[in-house]
Amino acid sequence: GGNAGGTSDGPKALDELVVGFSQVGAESGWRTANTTDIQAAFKDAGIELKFSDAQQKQENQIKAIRSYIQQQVDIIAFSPVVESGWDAVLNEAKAAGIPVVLTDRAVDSADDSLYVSFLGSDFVEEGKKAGDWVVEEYSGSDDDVKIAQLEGTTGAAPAIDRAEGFADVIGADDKFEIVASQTGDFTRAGGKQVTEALLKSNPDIDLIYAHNDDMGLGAIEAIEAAGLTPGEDIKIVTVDAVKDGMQALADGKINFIVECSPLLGAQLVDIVKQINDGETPEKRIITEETTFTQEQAVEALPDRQY
Amino acid sequence: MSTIAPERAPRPDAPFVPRPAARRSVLDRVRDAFTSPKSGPVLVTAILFVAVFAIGGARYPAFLSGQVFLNLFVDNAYLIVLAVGMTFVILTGGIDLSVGAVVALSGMIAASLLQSGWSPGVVIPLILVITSVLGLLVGLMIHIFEVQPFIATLAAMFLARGLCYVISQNSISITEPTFVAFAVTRIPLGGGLSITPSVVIVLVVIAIAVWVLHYTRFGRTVYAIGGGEHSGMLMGLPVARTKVIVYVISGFCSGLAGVLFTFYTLSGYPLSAIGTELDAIAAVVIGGTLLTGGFGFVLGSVLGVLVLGIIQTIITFEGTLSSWWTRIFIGGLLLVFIILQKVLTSRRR
Amino acid sequence: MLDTAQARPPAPAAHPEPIVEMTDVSISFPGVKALDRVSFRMFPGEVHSLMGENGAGKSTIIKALTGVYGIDEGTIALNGSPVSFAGPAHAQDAGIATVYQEVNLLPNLSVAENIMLGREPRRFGSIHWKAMRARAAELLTQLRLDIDPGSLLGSHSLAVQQLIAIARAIDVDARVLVLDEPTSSLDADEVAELFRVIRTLKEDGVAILFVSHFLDQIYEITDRLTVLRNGQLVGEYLTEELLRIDLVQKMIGKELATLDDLEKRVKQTANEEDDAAVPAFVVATGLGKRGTIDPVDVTIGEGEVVGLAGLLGSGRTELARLLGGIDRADSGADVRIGGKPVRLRTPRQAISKRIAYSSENRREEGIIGDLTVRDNIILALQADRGWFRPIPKKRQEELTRSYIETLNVRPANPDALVRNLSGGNQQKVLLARWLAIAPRLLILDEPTRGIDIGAKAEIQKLVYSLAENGMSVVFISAEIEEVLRLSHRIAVMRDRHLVADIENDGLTVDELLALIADGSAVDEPDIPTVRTDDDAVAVTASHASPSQRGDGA
Amino acid sequence: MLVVLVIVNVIAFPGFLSITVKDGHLFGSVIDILRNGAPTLIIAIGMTLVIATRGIDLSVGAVCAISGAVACSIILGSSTPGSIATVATAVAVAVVIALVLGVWNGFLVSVIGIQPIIATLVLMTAGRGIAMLITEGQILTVNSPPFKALGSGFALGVPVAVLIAAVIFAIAALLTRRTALGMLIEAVGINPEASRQAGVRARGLLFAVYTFCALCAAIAGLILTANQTAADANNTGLFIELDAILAVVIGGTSLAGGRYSLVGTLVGALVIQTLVTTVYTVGISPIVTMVFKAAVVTIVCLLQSPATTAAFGRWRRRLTPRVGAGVATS
Ligand SMILES: Nc1ncnc2c1ncn2[C@@H]1O[C@H](COP(=O)(O)OP(=O)(O)OP(=O)(O)O)[C@@H](O)[C@H]1O
Ligand SMILES: Nc1ncnc2c1ncn2[C@@H]1O[C@H](COP(=O)(O)OP(=O)(O)OP(=O)(O)O)[C@@H](O)[C@H]1O
Ligand SMILES: [Mg+2]
Ligand SMILES: [Mg+2]
Repeated sequence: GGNAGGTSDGPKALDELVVGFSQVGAESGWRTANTTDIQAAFKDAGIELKFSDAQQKQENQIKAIRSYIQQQVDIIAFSPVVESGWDAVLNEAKAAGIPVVLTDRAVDSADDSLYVSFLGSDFVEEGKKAGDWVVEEYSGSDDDVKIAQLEGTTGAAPAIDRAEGFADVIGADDKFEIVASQTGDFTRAGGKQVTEALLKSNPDIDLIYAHNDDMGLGAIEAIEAAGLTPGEDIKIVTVDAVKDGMQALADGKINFIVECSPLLGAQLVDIVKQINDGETPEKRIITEETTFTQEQAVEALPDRQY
Repeated sequence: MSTIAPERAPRPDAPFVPRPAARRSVLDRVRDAFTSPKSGPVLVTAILFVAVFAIGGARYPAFLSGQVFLNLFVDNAYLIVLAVGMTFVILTGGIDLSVGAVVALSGMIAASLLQSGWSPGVVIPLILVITSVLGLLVGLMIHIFEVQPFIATLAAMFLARGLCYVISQNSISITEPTFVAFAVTRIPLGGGLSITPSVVIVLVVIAIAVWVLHYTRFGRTVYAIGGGEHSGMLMGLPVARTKVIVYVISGFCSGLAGVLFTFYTLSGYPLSAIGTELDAIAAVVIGGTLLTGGFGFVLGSVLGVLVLGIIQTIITFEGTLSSWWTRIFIGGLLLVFIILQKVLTSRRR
Repeated sequence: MLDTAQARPPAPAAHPEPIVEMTDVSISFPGVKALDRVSFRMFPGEVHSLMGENGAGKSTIIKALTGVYGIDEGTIALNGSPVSFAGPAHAQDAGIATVYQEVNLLPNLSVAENIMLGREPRRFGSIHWKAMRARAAELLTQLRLDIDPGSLLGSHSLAVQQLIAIARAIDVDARVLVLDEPTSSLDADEVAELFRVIRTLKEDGVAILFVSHFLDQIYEITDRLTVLRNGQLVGEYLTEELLRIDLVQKMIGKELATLDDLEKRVKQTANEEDDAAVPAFVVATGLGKRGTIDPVDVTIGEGEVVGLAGLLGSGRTELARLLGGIDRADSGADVRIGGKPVRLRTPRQAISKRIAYSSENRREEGIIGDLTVRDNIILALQADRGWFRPIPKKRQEELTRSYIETLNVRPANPDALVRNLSGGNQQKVLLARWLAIAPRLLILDEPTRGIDIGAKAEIQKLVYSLAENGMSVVFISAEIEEVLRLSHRIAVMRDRHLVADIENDGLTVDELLALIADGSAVDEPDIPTVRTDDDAVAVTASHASPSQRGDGA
Repeated sequence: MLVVLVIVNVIAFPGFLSITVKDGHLFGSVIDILRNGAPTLIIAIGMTLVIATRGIDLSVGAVCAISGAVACSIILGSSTPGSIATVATAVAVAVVIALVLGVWNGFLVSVIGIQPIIATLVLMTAGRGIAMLITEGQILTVNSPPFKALGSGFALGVPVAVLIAAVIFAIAALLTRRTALGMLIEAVGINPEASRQAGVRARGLLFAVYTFCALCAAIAGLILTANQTAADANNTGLFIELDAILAVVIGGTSLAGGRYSLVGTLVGALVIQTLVTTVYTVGISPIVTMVFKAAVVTIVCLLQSPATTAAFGRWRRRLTPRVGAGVATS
C-alpha cells in the first residue's frame, strides 16, 4: 500500500489517533443506544471518531470505508449491514495498511486476515438462550405448546440467527410447535399488527417469541386489546433488553428477555488502544450478555441507562 | 441583460416571420442556452457540480484529489447505469420503480448460481435476459392493459423483491474468481489514480445511450412520446413498440446495474438496494429531465448521479454528523442545489 | 329525406378507378352515431372535399380511413383491395399522408424533426442531422416559410405550426394526401402557397382530400364534394355542378336565405355604428414587450369592434395576449379602463376587470379536455367568483343550456367530455366560456377557426349584438372578409409592430390587403388615420423609449 | 372508471371475506382492516388531491414521523401525561407544525416551481432527520390513556381511528365537491395553461392541497404513534407514501393529474390493507409475501384495465348474436 496510515511507525498519542466508524444506521432504539455509547466512549478516551451513518445500505458503508481510506484514518471500525461482500473493500484497507475492527455483526469472508478483531454478540446463541428458557418453563407438562414467532426484518442477520438458534433448541422436543411465524420488521407497529391477526387465526397460542423487545411490546398491546393478559394467558419471550422491554418485564407483561447489549463503546476503545500499541487483540470478542427473568428485571431496572 | 433592438426597416424580400437567429446577440444566445428547457438545466447542473466540488476541496483536506472524483464513478457505477435506463423511461413520461428490487434480484441470481458452480459467462447473460424479460412484461402490461407505469412497475418491484427472498433469505457471498477479479482489479490512470473495470463499462453504456437517444429513430421517438403520445401516434410513429422497448431497456439496465453492483459488493443480499429507485429518479430529475417527459439528456442524469454522490462524499468527509443530522444535511444540500438550479435556469420575465 | 339514392357523378376520364373507396361505413361512440353507413370515394389526380357542419363526421371519416378509429361496419378499399389499418403508421406505409384537424406535432422537438420524424435521412445507421435540417429548410421554403428549422416547434405560432404540419405531409410522396382543415388559421398568402403545392401534387396524380369551412377555398381548389349531415351521407357532387346556395342548403338542411339576410343585418348595423361618436373605453399607452411587440398606443371605444389585421407572425396574437394580461407587458404599464388605471399582469386581473381573451390555440390554451361541457363553460366565471362561492347548480344548468342553444353545440349534452367534441364544437364551448363572464372587452383570436358557416354567422351576429350593447371587441381572424365585415376600425400589424389604423367604412379587401402587404408606413412617425373624434385616439406606433432602443444593436 | 372500480371491489372483497370467514373471524378482521387501514386512507385522501393537480407528495411518511415525535415529546415533557389538556396541546402543536411543513412543500412547488417529486423528496429525507432529532433516535414511549385512545380506542363501538378517517373523508368530499374546489383542482391538473388563462389561481390551490396533504399525514402519524403508544422516528410511516400513492392509483386517479375519485381512493386503501391483513391471517410465509402482493396488485390492475372490460364486453356481445343465430337456424 503506497499511502499507508501511520500504524507501522509505533504507537501514536491518543489525541492524534483518528478512527473511522461506519454505523449500519439508526433503524432502532437499540442501534441508537449503540451509536451514542460508542461516540461517548471515544469522546472520553479523547480519540477522534469519524462517524458515518449508512442508512442500512451496504453500498453507503462501502463508500464510507473507501473515503476513510482516502482520508487515511488510523483504524476503521464498522458494523456490517450484511455479512457478505466485504472482501474487496477490506482488501483495499489492508493494502492501505489500515486495520479494521468489526462491531456487532460478523462478516463471512473466508480470509480472516482482512480484519483484526470482531466485537459483538452471537445472535444464534441468543436464540438458543430464549429456547432454553422456553424448554425449562414447560418442562413440567407434556401437553403441546403452541408458539408464535415474530420475526425480525426478513433477510436481516439477527432475524435469521435468532430464529435458527431458537428452532435448534425447541426442535428437540416435539411438543413445541411454531404454529405461526410472521415478520414484524423489528417494529412495534409490525409486532402489534401481526399479533392482532395471529390472535384471530390461532386464538390458542401459548407463547410468543419476538426477535426484539419492540415487537414484543407491540404484541402486548394487541393481546391486551384482545382482552387477554400478556405474560399469563400468553407468555412472551424477547431479545434485546432495552429499557421499555425491561419495564414490561418488570411489570410481568413479558416473561423472559435475552440481553443483547448495545454498549460496545468501552470494549471498542480498548481494542483500538491495543492496536495502536502494536498488540494484537483477540480475534473474536463476544460481549458478555446475561438474560433477565421478571425478578431480575425489577432489580436491574433502576440502573438501566438505555 | 441586453434587449432585442426592434428591427424597423422592412426587408422586402423576407417574409413576415424573420429568423430569430438573425436578431440575436451573443449574450442573448448564452442566456438562451441557459434558459432553454432543453440544455439549460444540464449546463447549470454541471456548473453547480464544479462549484460544490471546489467548495468541498476548500473545506476538507484530501478532498480535491482526482481519486475522490474518480471514486464518484467507482462507487456509483451501478447507479449511473440505473439512471441511464430511467432516463429513457422518464423521457417518455413514464417511471420505473422496480429498478432497485431488480438490482437486488440480479445480485441474488448471480450469487446463488455462481455458488452452485455456474460459469459467469452464462450467469451474466442470463441475468440480463431475465431482467429484460421482466421489463418486457411490465412494458406490455403498461401498453396493452393501459396500467399506469407507477403501479405496473411497483408490482414488478414487489415481485423482484419477493423472488429475492424465495431464492434465499441469507446473504450469499461470491468467491467466483472472475467476479472477484472485476471487484479488485484497478485500472491505473497514472498519478496514483485508478478506476475499476465497472467504470469502463459505465462509460460505454453512457456512450451507447447518448447515441441511441440522439442518433437513432428509436431515440427520437422516445422524445416524441414525451412530447405528446397522441400526436406521435397520429404522426405515424411506432409509439406502442417504443413505449414497450423503453421498459425493456430499463429492465436491461437494471440487470446490468445489478451485475455491476455485485462486482461492487461481491454478494447477493435480498435487502440490498432498497430505495435505490428513488436515488435513480432523483438523479434523472436533478439532471434536468422533466418527469412529464420530452425534455432531458442522458449526460444530465449522469451529472445528477455525481451530484448525489458528492453530497454523500461531503457527508463522510464531514464525519461529525449524527445519524439525524446526516439526513437533514442531505435534504438541505439537495434543496440548496435545486433552488440554485431553478433560479439560474428561470427565464427573466 | 337524404337523397343518397341520387346517382353519383361520373368518375374522371383520366382515372376511372377510385383509389380510396369507403362503403357503408358506420362508427358510433358512446351516445353518438358519428357515422351512419356513409360511402365515400377518392380518385387519383382529383381534389375531393368533405363538407358538413361541425360534428357532421368529417374528421371521423378521415380517422376511420387512416385507422385511428376502428369501424363498426362497412368496408374500406385502397386501389380496389380491402384494407383495415391498425393505425396511422400503417396507413402512412400504404401511401396515405394525413394532416389531422388541430396541429398534432411535438412542441419539444425542432421544426426539422417535426417535419422529418420517421423518415430521417441516415448515414452509417445514425441520423444525419445536417441532411435533415437541409431537407426541412427546402420544404419550408417551398411553402415560403422562412424560419430556423433548428428552432423549437413550441416557439412558433399556431399558423406557423399548421404550415409545418403540411410540410410534413407533402414530404411523403403519398398517393393519397388528407388535409383536415389545414387552412383554418392561414391567411390568403399561405393558402395561395398551399394551393400551388396541391395543384402540382394533383398533376402527379395524387388523390387529395381537402376539408375546409371556407367556401371560396372549396370552390377554388376542389373537383368533387361529398356532403355529410349528422353523420349521414347527403351525396357526392362535382364542384362545378353544385351552386353554393345548394351546397349550403345540403350541408345545413336549411334555406340559405335565412343566413343571407342575417349577414345583411350585420352589415347594416356596421354602417349605423360608424357615425356614432364612441367614448374611449380602453386606453393603453406604450404597451409592448421586448422581443415580441414594439410599444404601441391602443385605444378601444366602448361598443367598438377593432379588427387586428396582419400576416402570419405579424404579432396580432401577441398584442392580443398583452391586452388580455396573458403575457406581462414590460413597457406600457399604464392601461386605463373607463379612465381608471388598471394593472394587467395576470389573466386573473384582466378577468376581474371583465377583459376576456379567447386564445387562438384552443387545444393547448383553451379547452380543458377531460372536463364536461358544463364545467368548461362555467370555468372562468367560477374561477372569478372563487372556489368557495360555487355557482348554484340551477344557474349552471341555465347558463350551459342557453349557450349550447345559441351556439348550437353538438351533441347538446352538458355532461359530454369536451375532448370528445368535434373541433368546431370545442371552439363554441370556449367562446361560451368567455361570453359567460359578460366581458366588457372581449378579445377574440381566431374565434371562428374551424367553425361552419352557419355557426360562424351565429357567432358574428352574437358578437355584434353584444357590441351594440356596449361591449368592446378586439377581433383577430385569418379570414380577411370576416374582419372587414365585423369591425368598425381595423389596426394593421406587420412584423410585430403597428403600421396602420383605419376607419372601416367601405374599405375593400384589396385596399386592406395592400395595407397589410406593404409596410412602408412604418418609417413615418405618425400613421395615417381617418378617424377624427378625439376621445378615441387612433392606434399609433409610439416611438420606443431610449431604454428600448439603445443597447443590444 | 368508478363503475369498474366498484366491480373490482365486488370481485375482490368477497374473495378476501371468504378467506377470513374460512378462518371464522370475519367480524374481527374487518374491524382490524378498517382500523389499521385508517392512516393509509387518511394520507391517501390528501394524496389524491395532490395527485389531481399533477403533483405528488413523497414527504408524508416523514411528516407522520415528525408529528408523532412532536406529540410524544410534548406528552412526555408534561407533568400530567394522562390529562386530556396535555394530549390536546400535543396534538395541536403537531398539527400546526405539519401545516407549516405543508406550506413549505406548497411554496417549493408553486412559488419556486420545483418538480413536486423532488421538492417533496427534500422533506422526505430531511424530515426523518428532524423527527429523529426530536426523539434523539430513541423510541419515546408514552403512557397516556387519552392519547392511546386516538390509535386503539373505540367510540360508539367503532375504532376512533376509523371515525377520524370517516370525518376527514367527509370533509374532503364536501370541501371539494360541494364547492368548486374539486373542479378547479381538476382543471389545473388537466391543462394548467388553459386554467391560467381562464383565471384559475393555481398557486393558491397548490398551497391548499399540499397543506391539506401534510395535515392528513400529521393526523395519520398521530394515529400510528398512538396505536403503538410510542414515537418511533425511524419506522413510523416508513414507505407509507408508497401505499398511499398506490391506493390513489388503484382508485383510478391518474398520476398524470386531472379527474380524481375519493371513493376510488377509499376502495384502493381498503384493498391494500385487506391484502396485508390477509397475509397475516392466512399465514402466508414472509418469504413469499412480496410475490403474493405483486400477484394481487397485478390482478387488481388487470381487472380494472379498459382492455379487459372491452374484452369482457366483446365476449358479452358475442354471446347475444350467437343466441340470435341459434334462433335463426332453428
Ligand atoms: N372520441 C369520441 N368520442 C365520442 N364522440 C366523438 C368522438 N370523436 C368524435 N365524436 C363525435 O362524433 C361526431 C363527429 O365528429 P367529427 O370530429 O367527425 O365532426 P367534424 O365533421 O370533423 O366537425 P368539425 O367540422 O367541427 O371538425 C361529433 O358529434 C363528435 O362529438
Ligand atoms: N422569427 C420567428 N421565429 C419563430 N416564430 C416566430 C417568428 N416570428 C413570429 N413567430 C411566431 O409568430 C408569433 C408572433 O406572431 P403571432 O403569434 O402574434 O402571429 P399572428 O400575428 O397572430 O399571426 P398567426 O397567429 O397567424 O401566426 C410568435 O408567437 C411566434 O411563435
Ligand atoms: Mg373535424
Ligand atoms: Mg395569431
